Amino acid sequence: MINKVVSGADEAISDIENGNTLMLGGFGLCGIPENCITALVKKGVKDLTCISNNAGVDDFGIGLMLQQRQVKKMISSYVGENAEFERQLLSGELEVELIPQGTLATRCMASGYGMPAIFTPAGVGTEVAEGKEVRNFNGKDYLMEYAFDADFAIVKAWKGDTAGNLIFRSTSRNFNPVMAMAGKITIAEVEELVEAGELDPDHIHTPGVFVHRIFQGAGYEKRIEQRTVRTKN
Amino acid sequence: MINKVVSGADEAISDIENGNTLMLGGFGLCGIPENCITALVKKGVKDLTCISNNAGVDDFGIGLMLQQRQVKKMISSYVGENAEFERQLLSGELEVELIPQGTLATRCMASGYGMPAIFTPAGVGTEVAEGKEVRNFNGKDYLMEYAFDADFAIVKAWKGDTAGNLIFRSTSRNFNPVMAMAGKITIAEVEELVEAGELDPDHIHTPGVFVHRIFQGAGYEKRIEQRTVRTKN
Amino acid sequence: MLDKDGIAKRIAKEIKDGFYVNLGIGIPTLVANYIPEGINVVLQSENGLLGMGPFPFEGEEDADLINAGKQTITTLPGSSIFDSALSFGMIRSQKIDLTILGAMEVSENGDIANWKIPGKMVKGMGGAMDLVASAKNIIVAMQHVNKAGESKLLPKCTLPLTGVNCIKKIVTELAVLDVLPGGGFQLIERAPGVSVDYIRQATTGKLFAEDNVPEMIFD
Amino acid sequence: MLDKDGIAKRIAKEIKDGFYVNLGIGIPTLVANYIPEGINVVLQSENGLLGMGPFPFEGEEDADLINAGKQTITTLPGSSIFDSALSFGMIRSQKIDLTILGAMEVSENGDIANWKIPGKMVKGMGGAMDLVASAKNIIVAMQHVNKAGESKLLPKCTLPLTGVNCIKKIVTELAVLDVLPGGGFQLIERAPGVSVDYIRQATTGKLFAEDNVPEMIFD
Repeated sequence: MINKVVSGADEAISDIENGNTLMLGGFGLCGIPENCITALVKKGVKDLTCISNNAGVDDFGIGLMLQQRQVKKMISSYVGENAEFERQLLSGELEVELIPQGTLATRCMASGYGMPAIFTPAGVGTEVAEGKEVRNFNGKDYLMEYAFDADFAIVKAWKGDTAGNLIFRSTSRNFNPVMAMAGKITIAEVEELVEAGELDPDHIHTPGVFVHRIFQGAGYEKRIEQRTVRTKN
Repeated sequence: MINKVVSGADEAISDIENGNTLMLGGFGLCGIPENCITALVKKGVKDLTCISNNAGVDDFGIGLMLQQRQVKKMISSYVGENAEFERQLLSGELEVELIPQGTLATRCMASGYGMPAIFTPAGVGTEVAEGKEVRNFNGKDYLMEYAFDADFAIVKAWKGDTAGNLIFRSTSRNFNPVMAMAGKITIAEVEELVEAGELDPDHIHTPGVFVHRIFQGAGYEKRIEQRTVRTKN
Repeated sequence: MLDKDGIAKRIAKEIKDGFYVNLGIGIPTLVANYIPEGINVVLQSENGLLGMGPFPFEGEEDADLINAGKQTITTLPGSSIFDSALSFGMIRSQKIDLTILGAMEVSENGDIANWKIPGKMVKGMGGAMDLVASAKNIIVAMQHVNKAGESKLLPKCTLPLTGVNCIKKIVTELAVLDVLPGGGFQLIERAPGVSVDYIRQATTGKLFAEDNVPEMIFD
Repeated sequence: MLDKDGIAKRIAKEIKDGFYVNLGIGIPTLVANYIPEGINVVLQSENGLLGMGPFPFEGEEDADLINAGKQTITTLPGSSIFDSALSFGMIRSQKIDLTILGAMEVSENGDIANWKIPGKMVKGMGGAMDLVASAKNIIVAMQHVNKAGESKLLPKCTLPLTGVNCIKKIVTELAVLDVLPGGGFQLIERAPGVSVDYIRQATTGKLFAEDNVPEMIFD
């Protein structure tokens, strides 16, 4: 089996350069590649285009990269939880492209499936449709949306093996598997890295062929954005 | 949770009518819905259009339906293992539409994903492209292929629960998950049916929302088409 | 006049046994609390879950298990987890029977605006555009008028649209209204103690009302 | 002149460490037996498996575990299973480094015909059209001439095509040939004891040969 293991986040992201386009997995702060984000901040790489459903919060997730002015453009579906983001956007330092969440996910998937474009009804008749090809199938209008083209996809999984196979846990799966399929280079950080053969082939969410580099991350904070609970009575 | 359990194959297929279009999961004889095929033969429903990667062998799988002249048209990628099939085809009793295997799978997937059409390079410049829209993306030609529209999808899984969630085993997965997503009505037969809550939500291959009827099948033969072995020395 | 829970309670009556339902943020989330006994419903959360349960007990929160509002939640027996593409795949292929979401404006022909106010910081549409473009049955839960006292049921939306010709039903603190296929709002029920005239004054879009519009009944 | 195993053995030398490889039915399947020691390769089977291993020991066959030729097989440590759509997804997005398959005809410009003979029962193209349309690197394993003694390396295919402009390399019992980007077959190596003239006679398409075409070397 082909071994994809690298020493850690610094090595994994070492060839990411100024101006690259990155996909970053996660939904809110759930399932984000914490170790790689820390390494990107340390490396100080700039002018990045980041494709990620959200932009983190002020002091966590992609928010840490925004603090360092490393992001030129965000491509997201929702960016509401971040004051620094708002400041940079209003001052013109940051560009943002808002995309319907399903369109975002499906444009990632299209890339992984080698499909140059897909059709979705999301955004028909709205400003999202401006400049896009509209096509009618069976009486319903659809927008043609293109597959993403990202230099790197950076994802976080629960378990992985040395062959690059990934298993995600609960709703931290979210965008991670579709982005893992879509990077020219895909980097996966995992909470637990095991030897090839230890994962059940039937349980693997992302086959290793899509993953180029893998390492076991450390010190996961896994911060909760909205702690909602009920009380036992 | 919504309960999808029916008593068995006869009830599951009871409303399939002459002239319906059926998707049938499986690759060769691997992962085919044996119980439903038996029930379809018993019911004697005719003039079916069957979307299935293969057409079974003379005395098993879809071959049993061919014997009874129940199939009007096969939509498949490879139909080479069946002498009765050949006889009916040459005599004009049976219509066949051959489709590249990846196109077949992706047209099923497109249906499940609510995408009316997809683009694939498979078949460009060949007779498969005849009458189809060709479109160039980034210097490469693609065919536009439409999502399938099937009245029923009939799949076989290893385990399932009362909520319709499915788990497949090894390469008997094949076309089953993509077809399960694509039927107007999806029928799943499983080797083992368990209560909702017994399957790990992270291990489910087909979420129950796609499955309308489920039952535990009986007497699986699971015939091997090409028994290839090596000897210990 | 209903409070938020009243609106949620009235909407819950629209949910039928066997429905898969997607609930938006705000009032729609409250609907889960009022689903009638004996009605089996599966809640979808578009970040990748079918079978969403209530909030966890204190101390049992799991950072890996959240809903589309980023709240910690639980799963119910029979739940399943999937990625974002499959989640919107099942939305697009209309496997979700009912979508309930909030709105800033709804027009006579079923257009909805709920994501952007010109001049204000835009947070994004999230999954709302996908949901309204695909769902076969959409109910809007909202206040009848905005904070400035202006009707949110309009001849034409003034805000940037989220989707067109998609809203079928609206439940507000004043009324239940259907959007007519040919355009216009059909008054179906009045909130307890609210008159047709009152509703008419609060509705800028074309309102159709029969002679005896019943009051809502809560069990 | 090589036998089938010789062709497979020669093709195996084209496989590099870290390659994901799809092997077609027939001679390509034999290639797996000759992958050099120390070369890590993952075999894909398009019915939904990465990490295909050898045939099972007698009595250990599993009806649920087959390859694209419907043969019982095994998995190796690190293997993964997926559905048919994802399998062709990874093929289409060029994650598979090398595809090796048989052919009835190959033309000077890299067209391939391998699925249909007019007048004969057509069995279908299976996954061949997807593979040749997407793979970044395709090697054809075939006999240089057909049973009637006619060349299978042609100016233009006479049989219905499987794919166009896609074949990069051909290995036959006589030779290794590259398909030139501008058209034509470049003779790269001769099988042991086979002359350039012999190869030229067996090749109807345009053949380019340098002065000293080397013989194949097997370790």
